[in-house]
Amino acid sequence: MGTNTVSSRAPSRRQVLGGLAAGAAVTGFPHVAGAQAKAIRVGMPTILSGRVAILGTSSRAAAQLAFRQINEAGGINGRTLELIDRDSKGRPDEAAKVTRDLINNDGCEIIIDGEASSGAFAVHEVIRDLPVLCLHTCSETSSLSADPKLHVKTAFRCARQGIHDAVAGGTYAARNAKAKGLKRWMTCSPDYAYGRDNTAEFLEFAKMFEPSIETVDQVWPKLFAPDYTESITKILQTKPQAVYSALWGGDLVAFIEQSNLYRLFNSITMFSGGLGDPPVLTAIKQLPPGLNTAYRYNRNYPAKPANAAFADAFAKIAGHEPTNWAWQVYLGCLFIAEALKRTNGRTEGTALAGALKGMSIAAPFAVGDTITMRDSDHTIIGYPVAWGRTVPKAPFVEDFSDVGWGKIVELETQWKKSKGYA
Amino acid sequence: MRSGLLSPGLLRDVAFAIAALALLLVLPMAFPAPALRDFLIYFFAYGLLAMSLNLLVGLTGLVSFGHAAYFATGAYAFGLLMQTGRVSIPLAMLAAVGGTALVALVIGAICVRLKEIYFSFITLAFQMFIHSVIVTWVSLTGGDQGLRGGIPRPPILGLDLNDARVLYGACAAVFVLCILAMRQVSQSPFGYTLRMIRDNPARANFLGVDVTAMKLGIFVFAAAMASVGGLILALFVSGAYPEFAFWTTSGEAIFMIMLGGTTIFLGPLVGTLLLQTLNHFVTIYTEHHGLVLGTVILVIVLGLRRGLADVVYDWLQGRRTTRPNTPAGPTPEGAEPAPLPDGALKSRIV
Amino acid sequence: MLRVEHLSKSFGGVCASRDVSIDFPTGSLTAIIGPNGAGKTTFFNLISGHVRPDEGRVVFDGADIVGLSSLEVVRRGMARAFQVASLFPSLTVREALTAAVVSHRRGSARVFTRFPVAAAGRQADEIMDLMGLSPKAKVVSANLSHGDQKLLDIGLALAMDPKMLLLDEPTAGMGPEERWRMIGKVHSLWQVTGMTMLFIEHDMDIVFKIAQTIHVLKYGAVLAQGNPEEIRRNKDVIDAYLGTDHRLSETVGEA
Amino acid sequence: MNLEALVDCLSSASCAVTQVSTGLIVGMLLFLVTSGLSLIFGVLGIINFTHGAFYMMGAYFAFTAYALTGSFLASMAAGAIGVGLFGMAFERLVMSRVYGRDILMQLLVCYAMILILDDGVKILYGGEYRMMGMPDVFALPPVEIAGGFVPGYYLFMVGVALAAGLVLWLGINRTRLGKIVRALAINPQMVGALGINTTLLYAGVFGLGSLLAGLAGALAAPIRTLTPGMGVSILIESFIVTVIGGMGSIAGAFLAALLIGFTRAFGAIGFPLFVDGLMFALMALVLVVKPSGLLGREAA
Repeated sequence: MGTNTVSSRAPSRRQVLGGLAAGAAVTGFPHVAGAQAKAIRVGMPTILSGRVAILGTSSRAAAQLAFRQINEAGGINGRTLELIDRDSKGRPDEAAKVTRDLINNDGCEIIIDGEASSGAFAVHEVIRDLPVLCLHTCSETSSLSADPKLHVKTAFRCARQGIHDAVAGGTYAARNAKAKGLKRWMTCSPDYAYGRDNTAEFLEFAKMFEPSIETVDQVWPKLFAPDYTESITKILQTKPQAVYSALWGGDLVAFIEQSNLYRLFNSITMFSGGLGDPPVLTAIKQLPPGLNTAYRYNRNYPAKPANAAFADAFAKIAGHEPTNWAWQVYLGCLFIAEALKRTNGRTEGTALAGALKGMSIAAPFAVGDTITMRDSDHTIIGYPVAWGRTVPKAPFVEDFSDVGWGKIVELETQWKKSKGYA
Repeated sequence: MRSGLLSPGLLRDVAFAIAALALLLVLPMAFPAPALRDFLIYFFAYGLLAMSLNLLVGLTGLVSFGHAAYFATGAYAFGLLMQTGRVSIPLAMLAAVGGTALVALVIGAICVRLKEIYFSFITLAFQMFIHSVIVTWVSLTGGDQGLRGGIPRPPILGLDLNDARVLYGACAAVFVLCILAMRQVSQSPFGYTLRMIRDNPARANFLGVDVTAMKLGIFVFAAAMASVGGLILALFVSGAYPEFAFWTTSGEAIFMIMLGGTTIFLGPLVGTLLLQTLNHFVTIYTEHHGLVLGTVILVIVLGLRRGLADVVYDWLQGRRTTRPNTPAGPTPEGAEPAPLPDGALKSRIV
Repeated sequence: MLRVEHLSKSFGGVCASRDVSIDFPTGSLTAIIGPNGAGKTTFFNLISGHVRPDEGRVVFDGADIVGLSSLEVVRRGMARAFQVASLFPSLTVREALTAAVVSHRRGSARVFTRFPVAAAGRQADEIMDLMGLSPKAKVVSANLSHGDQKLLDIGLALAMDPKMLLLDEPTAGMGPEERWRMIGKVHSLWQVTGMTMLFIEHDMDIVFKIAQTIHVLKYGAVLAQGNPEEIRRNKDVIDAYLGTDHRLSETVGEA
Repeated sequence: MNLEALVDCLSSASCAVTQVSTGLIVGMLLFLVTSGLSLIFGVLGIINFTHGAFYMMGAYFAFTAYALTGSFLASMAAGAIGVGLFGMAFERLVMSRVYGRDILMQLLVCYAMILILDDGVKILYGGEYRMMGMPDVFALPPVEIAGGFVPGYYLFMVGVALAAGLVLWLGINRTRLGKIVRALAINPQMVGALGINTTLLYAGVFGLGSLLAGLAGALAAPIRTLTPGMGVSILIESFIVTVIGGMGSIAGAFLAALLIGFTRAFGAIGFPLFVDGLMFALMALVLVVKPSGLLGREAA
């Protein structure tokens, strides 16, 4: 039976049928039931349908991969990890509902939150009520971990954080602007909270490092807009030297392809926050060379055998290269396994949270030796924050240049002070 | 002469409501699984949304495509007021419901003048407008990320709402109270005036009914009731999200009332229960819930052609009328008059 | 009671009513007749505020009511029953009549009492007695026979406590026997209540039997008026009914 | 609000050309989708909420055909004809069963179909982003017109949409079949009494409307990202266009699509943040002032 645990659905069906038969006696005491069970149940609310289904499918595949590897290596004190995933359909109230359900009904003792922006905040509030260990693995919104008002003792973020990327992006942009004389900038980002925050922070740091940078105009296409023609022609009219875009996913694919029709990138230097995601890169049929992009994931960076092995193993399960979400979820699973080892298999939220605070693990994705779960604000540091340039063929992005974490943390601290977070 | 508040119909409904509330309160004690409480609180929230929508669709014949807008307004108004930290829960609830009613009054005044499908369109347009306001007004609403930071639950009269059981009890009480209020409205002279408008607005007008004002009245009341559903959900999930105001939420509410049936007063609750249960189990078993849910809808719409509660009711009616020597009346408790022939049905909904 | 002066209305160049002037004294029982498309229903629509005339005055109970909404006209005491019974299909006879009475008493917006309200219910019962609908009190309107539907339609108008009642072809679509029963009801209603009544009718036998005064419309204009005996002998009226120009006049459209 | 920029743009030939072409690009694809929606409503009195999903299917059909054959023509044919046939089957098997029923039933059937189709696409193609890729024929630098630039593919796309609209308009207004279809919209019993197979005609019209959505999807496939659920936004936009232009009016759809296209194109210059709100406001305004739309028939 233990080998089945990688497949998320089969066990959950069994569990539910069992639960139905036994009624309230079992479901009423999930923690007792869990402690006696062989497997440790980990719940994952995520988005498996609609336009961003790839977020959920790739997150799930990464967790399945990690759990299989952990279980094959003997599990946690002989107990296996079992993944139970649920589709929230991208609705935050549904995310809250399935999370509660995973904890209360399915006896999940740990939550890996695979929700984007609003869903992550909804799950966060559930964890405040039901304090099991929760790792947010997809939300990059800085305030989730940076704002002390939102702090939840057993919730952690195992994902890149917007402000880290902004520091790196600003540094990289400033360096390029100085070298190539890029003074006139424009932005083209999706019109929603993340798109606006991300763009504002990028510009803030870029201008801090290179004051000659001037924002000549900004266009804000709608999130999930199918067509970007009016934004592209607006950019053509304004004739900036460089464009920053926080577009991501399918929107970015459409934007690049439509820009190609106008040969936009012949005359304008592009800086993209989201292009580094492998599925975006592979979806684009004609990837122009020389576009600058933030690192999202790449099998060649950090250049470690473990990283390439992860990418291969993931591609075997999912059928495509890992996404940014995939490595974050995989890393989250490694953190969970290590925390469980340190608590000797105890799954109480506070015990696990205690173990996780300040934990450093050697991960395939660490730029140095380890990635650390920072004690003070429950978020990771030491992960790859870098910028590279596109090439038309795989691996699509090369020439990564990173920013030292010492500098990132220093500027992050300043930023926190300015926001009143620290 | 018995009249006014002491009419036997109301007394019966109040007794029924008290019994229902007692049942709702006892249920989680008998089956103490927290999942049951969670399930029921969602049922309360969406149940109020569906029931209030049916006041428009089933009772008045106004097919609104944008009812969830008020569900969201209630949730946001309540959440924002509570986050100020200066307001007690009952006061915030009243203010949220009142505020929503005011919004509905303004929007409704424009909408109810339009007939049939155009009414549906403009309610949809206003819903999309409210959704875009919520998403755009980031400084107030948190934009697409929703109302963050949790909604505090200060104690009311010594009751600690952070205790999940107390929270459940409070939600159940509010829910039953709202259902009772909707029942009273549907059984009042106003409710019968709305039935006249549903059946034949032109004739109602000739009989001295101010059709526009009556429609506006029920529009505002239904919006207020929907807002209670929204604030229950906001209180429970401790946040409010723009998805509450998205057209899919309205779509789901429509599905609930169609599933349960529009002619029986509690039909929408049956639909809510069915859809929630369906959703719950389909999500557990498969990620292809779209495929399953879509197929179920097709089977119901093409196979049964009516809501489930309607089917059961008609079946019971059929048995009743085929019994020999049955006098033609009185209509059973909690039920609307007998179903109409096909042609009449068409005119009452469209 | 009602006086119309120089009433005119045209729809897209087609004249549906041209310079009509008629006086309806209080307590009178008057019939409007005319071939198809003569503008009879339009005439009703004009005086009941449903359609606004292009020209002319409608003086009801001493006041010009042109420009008032149909609702205001009803509230002033002019009620109307329809050619095709216009009912509330899902309501029972008693519910429909009670709701109509409630509406007339400005009680439509009341939410704190239960329906049916006792006083309104009593008046509804009286109307049912008057119209002979009492045995059908609990029958859903949609399931009533054709004749009963017409009676209920008139009953709904009576719920308005009208000073004047307009009946648009009360016997339309009925068999000969049913017609006489129907018109008998109408006649006794007039006798019992003493209301001013005005009705449109096709069946000449019926018209000549009960109407005090008859007005004949053709192409929207008054062709003739007088008591049954005068109309019976009027040459123009005979021509109008036997003439071959029916088809042309159909373009004006009834209903 | 930046009216100065708007005036500047209008007085510069290159800017004006680029933005006018933008308006046409945005508007004409929208028109193609909307004309199908409007045609179906005009004749059958049905609001086909699955229209967006049909557009999505057109794109995926084109994507598959292009991957298999490498021929752009084949991909367009597959998108248009495939969806047209699917639409006919859908009309016969499902939609025809809810004719004359209340609109909520029709809405539910469509909603169910959207759920099924979206999930079906996800099962067949996965949740990843897909892009068909630009055919080599169009891999040319943009055409320069009076200093403004217009990509060749867009010229082609606008041309196809205009041609399709023209053929549709001529077909409805200048042919015998068109006359029958118009009669069908007004009095189906009469058409049936003349011995014409109305069942077939209904299926044909529904199929034609679906075909237009499929064609639009196929035209969009080389330039827009294919994902499950991609039909939603186009459905909402074409719905707005239909309401503004007038339910059932092809000419109205054309006018309103152009209006939306130009609002978007010049709005991006003059008042970028109001564009979306403006579309809803325009729709609400039209509904209040003239519910039947700019060129719609007044309700009887």
